[in-house]
This record gives sequence, structure tokens and C-alpha cells, in this order.
Amino acid sequence: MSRTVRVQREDFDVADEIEALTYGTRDVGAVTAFVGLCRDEGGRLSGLELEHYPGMAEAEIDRVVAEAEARWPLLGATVIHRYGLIPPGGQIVLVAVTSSHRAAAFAATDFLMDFLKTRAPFWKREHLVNGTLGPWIEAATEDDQAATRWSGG
Amino acid sequence: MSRTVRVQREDFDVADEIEALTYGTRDVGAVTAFVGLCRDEGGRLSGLELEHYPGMAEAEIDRVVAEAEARWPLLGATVIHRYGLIPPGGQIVLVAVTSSHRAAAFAATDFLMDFLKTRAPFWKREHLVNGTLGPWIEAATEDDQAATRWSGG
Amino acid sequence: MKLVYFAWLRERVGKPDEEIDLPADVSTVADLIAWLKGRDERYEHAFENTDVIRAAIDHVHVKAHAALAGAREIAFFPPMTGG
Amino acid sequence: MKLVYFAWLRERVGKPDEEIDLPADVSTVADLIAWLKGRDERYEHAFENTDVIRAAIDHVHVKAHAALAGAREIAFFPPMTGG
Repeated sequence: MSRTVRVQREDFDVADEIEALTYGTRDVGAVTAFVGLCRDEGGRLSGLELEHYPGMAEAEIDRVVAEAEARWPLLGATVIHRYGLIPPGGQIVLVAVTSSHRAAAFAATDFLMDFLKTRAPFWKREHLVNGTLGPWIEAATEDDQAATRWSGG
Repeated sequence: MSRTVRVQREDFDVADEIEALTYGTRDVGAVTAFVGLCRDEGGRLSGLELEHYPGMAEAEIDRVVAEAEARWPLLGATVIHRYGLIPPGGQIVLVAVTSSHRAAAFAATDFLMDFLKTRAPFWKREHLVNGTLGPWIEAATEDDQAATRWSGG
Repeated sequence: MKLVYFAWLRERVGKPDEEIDLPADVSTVADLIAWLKGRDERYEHAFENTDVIRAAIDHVHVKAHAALAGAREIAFFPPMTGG
Repeated sequence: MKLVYFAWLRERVGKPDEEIDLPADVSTVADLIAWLKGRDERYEHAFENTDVIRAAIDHVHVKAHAALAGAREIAFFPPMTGG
């Protein structure tokens, strides 16, 4: 199991990350990748600023990935979460998972995204096209509900 | 909505396909990509040969993508399915979907893979490391069951 | 009318495609399968287990009771294993 | 003991972090919040709605009843909105 967790200001290259997860492997049957991008919300935003808690962000993502590894037979997992100011169209987060089979890769990716949203210490703030600072984005209750799908059962 | 469906012998580049789906967009919030790779099944296989029904393969994938578009608010979808002999580690299929939101992108990708497996006219045959031709792979009943998840409700 | 075969069905029939003149009393996919099975041992072997035979008319999946009228190309193949 | 604040909580408190000497009768996260609210209006405003305050001790999420004993760094922040 290869595990990569990075919290960084710089952009990332999805192809490079998938290549790193699959290079030389012969047992990977499924790669699932999710990329979250900054939307302009109908032209209203000039970007999103992401604040994070250095140290805890990495540690918490690492714990979430460890939980995914315990639940599904994964061969590799890469999570990259950016911070700083990200323009519309810019990449915010990558979750990429490899497994022998599709169902595990899919479920783990979905799980990781749910828990990144509710547990990883990042906070988004809107930057408006008129040059002013918009509000901090409020946590969506649907994100909490999505995360509770995985408990019990 | 941008829709790309290709059935080809040549390999594909995941990064190029994601770039094509997201370039210049400002409303895409989520990109989900699934790549199916050839496994060597514990060193038993030298590759998988994929036979397809030319003409119907493209048409059927196109119909499945149209159904996904009707079910979820997608911004783009790309499906590429290869045929011919594919070595272990080689890419077989790509499904990439863009949407404003994650849930739609995830669900549509899962749906597309379920229906590609049960409806797209492709057949896999094993090539063994000892140089002989192995059996045609039998359809998994779990694939049919996965596809029935989407009916009714 | 053109018939096309894929995967092990193609191998058992021994050819990828063929042109046939449809007898007047063959009107559905099931009729066609029954008629083909009566032609010789190759077809009888190829179509012995109809549970695992899938059919398409002009590139669209159909059931056994589908009518052949107007069809240009009928395809027979095992359950799909792509993806 | 070090306290750190993030997002609008940091803005309301007016600083990203601070060192405090914990009073003897402050033993849980909830106690600490109550004590901070009593310091001045900035803290009172920052912590006015405890339903939307999350806390972590040494980089691990904790509930309001968590004990502070042995903690090096206590963090307060709004619900997360990453991903």
C-alpha cells in the first residue's frame, strides 16, 4: 500500500499522481480520481482563499486515509489539498485511489472526500470580482450528512 | 454539455482528457475519473484481448452517456474504451465526468461503469504467460446486479 | 439479411458474419436461433445454451421475442465483459 | 499552553495564536471556552455561538468535555469547509 498525503500551496498534476500510483504495477485493476475545482459561482467570484491548520491538516488527512485503508483493500492512495488563493478553474483537492477492483476504489474515494470535507482543517473564503473580500463559506449540513453515511452498518 | 465517446486500439492520456473537459471552464466544481487497467492476475496473464462490435460499441456507449446526462446535471463526459491486446498495467477504459458538484459526478461515473460492463459490446479473453490463449472471460453476475441498482426508485 | 457473431459464438459458428435468406416462417430472434440450430452441428453447439446468448438488431440490444422485420444486421454474442 | 485560532474565529479574537496560563479550575475544553468568553468582548463575540465552534487538542479533534491535562496546543475554529 502506497500512501501519499500532501498539503501545499502549489498546483498539482493529476496525470503525474496517477502515474506515480500505477507505474510498474500489475495488480491494479481500478484507478479512481476525484479533483475538486474552484467555481466562479456564475461570475461572482474572483477566487477562493483556503486557510488551513498546518500540521493538523496533514495529520488529519493521514488518519482519514488510514481509515479508508482499513475498510477497503486498497493498493495505493494519494490525497493532495491546496491552500492559498485559488482562481476559478483552479484545482483545490485531489483524491486518487488504486485497487484491484472498481467497487473498492470508488467507495474509498467517495469516503475520503466526505471526510476531507468534514474533518480536514481547511476553511474557504470567497474573493469577489469587485475586489472585496466575501464571507467565509459556511459548512453545508449535507456534508455532515454525507459523512454519517459511513458510520454504523 | 460536452460529450466525447471513442472506441480505439490506441492508448489514451488521462491528463489530456481531463484537460479537455475542464479547460477554460469556471463552473466545473468536480471532476471524477475512473480508469480500468489490465491486471496480470498474480502473474498468470500476459495480457487481455478485447474484441468489440464496431459501430454498435460506439452507439451503445453513446446511449449510456445520454442516459447519464438525463439523470444528472453533468457539464461534460468522456468515455474511451480500447480494444485489441492490452498488457498488464495497460489502460482499458476511461470514464471522466465533470459537474458543478461532486455527488453528480460520482454517481454518473459509477453508473457509466456499471452500464459499460453490462451493455457495451466488448468481450475479454485471457492471454496466458505460457504463450497460449486462455478462456473468454465469463460475465460476472455481480456486474448485472450492480447495473440493476439504477433501475426503479 | 446479415448475421454477425462475436467472441466464442463467432468461434463456434466458425465465421464472423454471413448473409442469409430468411425463411418466411422465421419472424423473431428466437425463431432465428431455432432455425440456425437446425442447420448443422456447429450452430447447434454455438447456440446450445440460449441463456447466455445476447442479440442485437441494427446495433441495438433486443430480447428473444423481438421481431426481425426490417432488420439489416442481426448480431449474436455472449454476455458482455468490457469495462 | 498555546491557543490557536482559525478563519473567522481568528479574526474575531484578533490574533492567530497566544500563550496562556491556565487557571486551576479550567479543566475541559468547555471550561476554557467559558473562561475565554469572560476575558473581554472580543472573546465573548468570537465564542458566542458554541454550536459552531470546533476544537482540537494537539492536532486531534475533540469534544467540549475533553480534558486539557497534558495538552500543548488547543485550537479553536469554525466547522471545516475544505475538500
